[in-house]
Amino acid sequence: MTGAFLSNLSSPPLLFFFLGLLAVLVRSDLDIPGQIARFLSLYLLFAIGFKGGAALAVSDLGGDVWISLGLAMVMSALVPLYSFFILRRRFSVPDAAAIAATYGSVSAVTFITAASFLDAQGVEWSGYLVAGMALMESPAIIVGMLLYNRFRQNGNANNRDVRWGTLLHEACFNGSVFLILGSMAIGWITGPEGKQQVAAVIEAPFLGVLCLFLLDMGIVAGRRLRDLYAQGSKATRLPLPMMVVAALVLPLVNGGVALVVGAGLGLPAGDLMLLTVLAASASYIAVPAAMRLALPEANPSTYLAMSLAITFPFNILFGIPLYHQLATWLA
Amino acid sequence: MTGAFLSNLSSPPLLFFFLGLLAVLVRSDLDIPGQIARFLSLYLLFAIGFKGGAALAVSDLGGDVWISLGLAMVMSALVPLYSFFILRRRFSVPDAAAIAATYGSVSAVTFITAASFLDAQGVEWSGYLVAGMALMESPAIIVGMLLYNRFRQNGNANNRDVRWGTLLHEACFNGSVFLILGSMAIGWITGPEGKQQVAAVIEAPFLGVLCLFLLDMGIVAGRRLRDLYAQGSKATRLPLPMMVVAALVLPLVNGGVALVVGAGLGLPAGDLMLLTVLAASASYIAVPAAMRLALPEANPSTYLAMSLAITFPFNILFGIPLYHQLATWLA
Amino acid sequence: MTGAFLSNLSSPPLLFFFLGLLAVLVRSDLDIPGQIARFLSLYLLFAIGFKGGAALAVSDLGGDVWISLGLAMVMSALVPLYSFFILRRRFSVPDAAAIAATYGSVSAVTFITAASFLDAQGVEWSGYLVAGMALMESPAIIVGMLLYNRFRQNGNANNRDVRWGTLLHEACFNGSVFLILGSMAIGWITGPEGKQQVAAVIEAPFLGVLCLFLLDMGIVAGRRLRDLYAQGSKATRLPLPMMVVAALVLPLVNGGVALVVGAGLGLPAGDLMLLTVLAASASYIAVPAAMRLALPEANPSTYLAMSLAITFPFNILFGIPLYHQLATWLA
Amino acid sequence: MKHSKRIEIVIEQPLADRMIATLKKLNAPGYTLVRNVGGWGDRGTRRADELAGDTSNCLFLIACDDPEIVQRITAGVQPLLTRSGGICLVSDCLWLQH
Amino acid sequence: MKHSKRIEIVIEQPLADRMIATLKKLNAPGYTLVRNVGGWGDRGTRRADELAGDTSNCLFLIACDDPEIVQRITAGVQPLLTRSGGICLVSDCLWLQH
Amino acid sequence: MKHSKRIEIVIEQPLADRMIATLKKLNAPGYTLVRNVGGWGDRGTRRADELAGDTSNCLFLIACDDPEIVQRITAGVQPLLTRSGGICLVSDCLWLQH
Ligand SMILES: Nc1ncnc2c1ncn2[C@@H]1O[C@H](COP(=O)(O)O)[C@@H](O)[C@H]1O
Ligand SMILES: Nc1ncnc2c1ncn2[C@@H]1O[C@H](COP(=O)(O)O)[C@@H](O)[C@H]1O
Ligand SMILES: Nc1ncnc2c1ncn2[C@@H]1O[C@H](COP(=O)(O)O)[C@@H](O)[C@H]1O
Ligand code: NA
Ligand code: NA
Ligand code: NA
Repeated sequence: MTGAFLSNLSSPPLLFFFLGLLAVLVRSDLDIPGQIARFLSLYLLFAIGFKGGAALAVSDLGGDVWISLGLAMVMSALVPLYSFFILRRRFSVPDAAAIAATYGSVSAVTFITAASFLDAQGVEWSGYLVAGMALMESPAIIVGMLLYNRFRQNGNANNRDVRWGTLLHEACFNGSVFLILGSMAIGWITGPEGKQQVAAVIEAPFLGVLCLFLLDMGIVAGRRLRDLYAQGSKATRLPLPMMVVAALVLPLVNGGVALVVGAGLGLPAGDLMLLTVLAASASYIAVPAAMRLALPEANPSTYLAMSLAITFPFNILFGIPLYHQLATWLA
Repeated sequence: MTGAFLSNLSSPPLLFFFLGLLAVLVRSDLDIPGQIARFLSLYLLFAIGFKGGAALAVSDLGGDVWISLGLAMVMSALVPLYSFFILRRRFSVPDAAAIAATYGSVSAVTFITAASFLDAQGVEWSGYLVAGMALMESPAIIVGMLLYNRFRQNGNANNRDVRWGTLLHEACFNGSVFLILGSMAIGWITGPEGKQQVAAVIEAPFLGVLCLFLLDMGIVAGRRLRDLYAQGSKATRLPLPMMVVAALVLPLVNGGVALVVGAGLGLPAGDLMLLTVLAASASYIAVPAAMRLALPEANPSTYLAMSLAITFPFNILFGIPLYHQLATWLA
Repeated sequence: MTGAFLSNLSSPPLLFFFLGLLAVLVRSDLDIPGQIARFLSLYLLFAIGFKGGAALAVSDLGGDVWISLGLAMVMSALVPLYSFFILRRRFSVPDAAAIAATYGSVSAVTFITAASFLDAQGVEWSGYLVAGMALMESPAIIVGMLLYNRFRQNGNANNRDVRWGTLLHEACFNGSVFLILGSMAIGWITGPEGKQQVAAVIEAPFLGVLCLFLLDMGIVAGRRLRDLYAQGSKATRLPLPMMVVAALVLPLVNGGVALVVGAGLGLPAGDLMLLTVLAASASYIAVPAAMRLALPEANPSTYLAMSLAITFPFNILFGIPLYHQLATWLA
Repeated sequence: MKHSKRIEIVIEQPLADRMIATLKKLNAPGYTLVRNVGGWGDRGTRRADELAGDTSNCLFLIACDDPEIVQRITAGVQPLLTRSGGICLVSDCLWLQH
Repeated sequence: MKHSKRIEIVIEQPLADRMIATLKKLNAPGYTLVRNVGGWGDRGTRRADELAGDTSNCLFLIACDDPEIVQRITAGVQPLLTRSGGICLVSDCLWLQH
Repeated sequence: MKHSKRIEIVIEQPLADRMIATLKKLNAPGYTLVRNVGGWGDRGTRRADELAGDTSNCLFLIACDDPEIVQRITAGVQPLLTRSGGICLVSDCLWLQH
């Protein structure tokens, strides 16, 4: 157990994540320019999507592929449902709905870090899971809004009807989902020769770019932790202890559900681990952007701080080796 | 014919151009940050220039090289001349002059996409054509301004004399021309060992970067098409149908002229095709920037929309395989 | 002698530095976007740091390593001391202190250009020197401030006590120092396998990125030279001739001291040359940023213009081959 | 020079498109948009240019010489500000006619 | 605090250098320049930060306490605005003397 | 709409954090920060977005309806401006209450 744990922690990407956290701790002015960070994340989605598509082109899309993809989408809708009812007891309705949607959705970079962990360990995983990742982004947003609409007090000041049009559009066509699915389609159409042409950009530099991206993530997560610590925002009192507990418990609960169901379906170890990681991960780009538009009543200092400053570091530092170990036992 | 056509359309760069257009169609918020897109285009010019220069260093600069370069510059001056007199019947004098300059000049990315199409087909092409591309940018701007100066009604409100100094400077020393010619010179000086040192940056990643760049071009062209469709600009009524016709006819006419003259000079198939592409392509960075300074009376919603939203997509989707087929027959 | 001299001048990175200077001379609007330039410099520090750390992991840290590192830090403190007393005769106390700190510190890119010059010449150099580079940034800033504090006229309008806290923090934890030392630590921890994983990003593209970075440096240095020439700043009259003399003499004096002391310690040719380059180089990112905070009385049009527009070009064009030749003779 | 008003609006970057649609619907004469702007207010710090999906503001500057349109814009913008925070300032200015 | 004027000018990014030269010639005390700014007006939408060669504006802010220079600047800027579009606003302010 | 003041401050980018701390200490209601801004003044040209460690300014916009806080902010900011240059302008505005 500790073997996998240590080898994860000492992999270059994870160490650069620590370096980012340390930079904020010592108040260094090290900073990756914003447009570069956004482009590095687009590059990672472009590369993982293209590779997933090319892998799909050569693998026979057997029955269990569709089962797993279906399972992934069901998870993305199911997780917000039970999470909302747990969260509602301690958080306001808007916050509970936003957190539920955030944890029902996924973090592409957590998936990518887990995938490169498996590659380093020489464990096989199937390309279609990249499609699973893309498909899990949207259902959670829709279920979250349904719950908010259903349970919000009518006395809300601005009794505003939910704009379902913009919400559905934002959920299905936000930049990240569109780029992953688009790159997968192109990787699938051009197949191995296509991949060969662009290999020098999507294969070799992948891990190095991941290091630089996680350095930035460490800085951004560190800043959020510092804000959380100083309970930054002037007016609203944040239920800090409750947020920390929820941000650590939810990934384990959601991951556990996926682990049990996935093992029941007889998924191989690598695929089972990645499915668990998807269930256990929480979105910090796509869902918060959707919430800004559709659910402004929810305070990002709760759901974004939880997913970015607590759940993301927990998942890549401790979650990945833990889920890997459990998946190997259960598969 | 359809073979070349299909293989062009299904090459990764072209598919990512489609993905960009699709992103705008479905109103996805996928967006490549501006500074990144500008740097990707600088990278492409840096790489194609350096490779062109290194190729020149090893090839004997025979007579026909200077003939072709001379032909290229003549084309760049000739095209605006006859285009202006065709366009003048349907467009205002400033617009006609600006469109003539735009179509006399070239689009580096169209050339680059055509060159990588030839590489994929295993067709040889000579390095000096990169110099031809750079040399074709400026003459068109100067001829365009001469025509404007000659034919503008004196009754123009601000009877302003043309600032020939700034115009000449802008035409010859704008960023793109300077970088292509500079990189070529350095590639030529350092020759093969120089190229070897920087090969890992200018060779392998080229096609992958082209994919990401064309994804952005698809988004930018898509937005222009949407603006054109909504005839966005409040005041001016755009002669939309006339613009579409001109934007499709001009490339074919200009390409045809180059094809005939080039074939007459006995250029090999690859070189003939690239010369045709240069004549058929229209500038959307260098010339519009020059027009903003020297000819503000012209409305960019005409010439820029034509070259970016209609001619560029037409050239890389249908033009490239068409000119390749014709060049192979005629060479 | 001229052999090394010419081969340095005709290496791609140096030629692109010239191209940048030329772009400003001909007033071309060629410009590398700001965030890209900042990222390229972070990439260079990340790559040289990681490689230095990985090299340390496999080399036995013998006695002479600590001696050289100690010598480097002593130089960084010693240089400002004697430089301040020379400069004080011709510059104001704040300016003299800021210039002394700038020339006691180092320029990472000058070191990187010198290291790739040695690689091209096939000359060995030890990885720990990268640590030396990082350690030389801070002492100079502290000594500079001590001198300012000691010698400033009390009659200064705003008799402000030096904020030692912010100064020390800025000197030790500024972005560049933090990234070099952080990447070195990670390269050291993950050792050769770590380096192997990220090799495609830190090894092959290094020289190509250096070319693009020096193109930008040429543009930035060219603009400074043009400002200097026009003695841009409205109010303050700059002691221009004195600045030029100091910017050329200081590197030679500081380089000479390091050469003699290093040779005395019996350093091998490659290491001796790099130590000389460090002593002879002047900072243009880290120290100016620290001076903005701690010593605003000093006018950046003096120390920043000297290090960026005069000393940096002097060192990479003439200094590198000169110090190499001297180091080979003395080692 | 014409006596006019200058309206400054700061809202979250994700709402920029909706604000533009509103301004056009209320036929504002035009707008100038500074994107990716930082800030701090009741809803905490907004560090522009950061990865996470919520951290940038944008600043609109609108010159308008028709007091009636100014009034309609401030009224039209209010619900957006109430929902997602931000500020709207109106000040006097002279507008150079060219 | 000194009674002064604040001049705001929005023009196309490619004309920034020419505007700077004009301001210096009319000895403006200084300027602050926000580059790469979006906008919409008679000449259509200007999406800042796009590849094509025409799509950005820039915003100048000039503080000036000498009414005579203010007058000269607005007059000097007018031809540029007439040619390439944009806006110029002048408003009152107090300038902190330090 | 409430009668308020709008404060504009231009200082060097490296001093942004110190300015933010000052504003919070003097309990300003909030601020909007435009980073990486160019300019020219007594201390020469500041080309935003350049590599060398000194060349960017930043622009603060602060809306404040309490004249007493406005006075404290301008006084609190003065030493920073005297040391490192820059400008501070105060003008009247109406602040839309939402
Ligand atoms: N008093 C103020 N002055 C200037 N900008 C403000 C002020 N209050 C809020 N803002 C801006 O409006 C954004 C949202 O404000 P709030 O809704 O109060 O969090 C902040 O991030 C600031 O950019
Ligand atoms: N009423 C206005 N308010 C604010 N900015 C404007 C206004 N009208 C025009 N602009 C700006 O000036 C630029 C050019 O305007 P125009 O010449 O009308 O196309 C636009 O892109 C806007 O950035
Ligand atoms: N009169 C002015 N109007 C607008 N901005 C100014 C003015 N004077 C100075 N500035 C800004 O303040 C910065 C520093 O000014 P200075 O301390 O005079 O060099 C300049 O880079 C400009 O951005
Ligand atoms: Na999840
Ligand atoms: Na052409
Ligand atoms: Na030094």
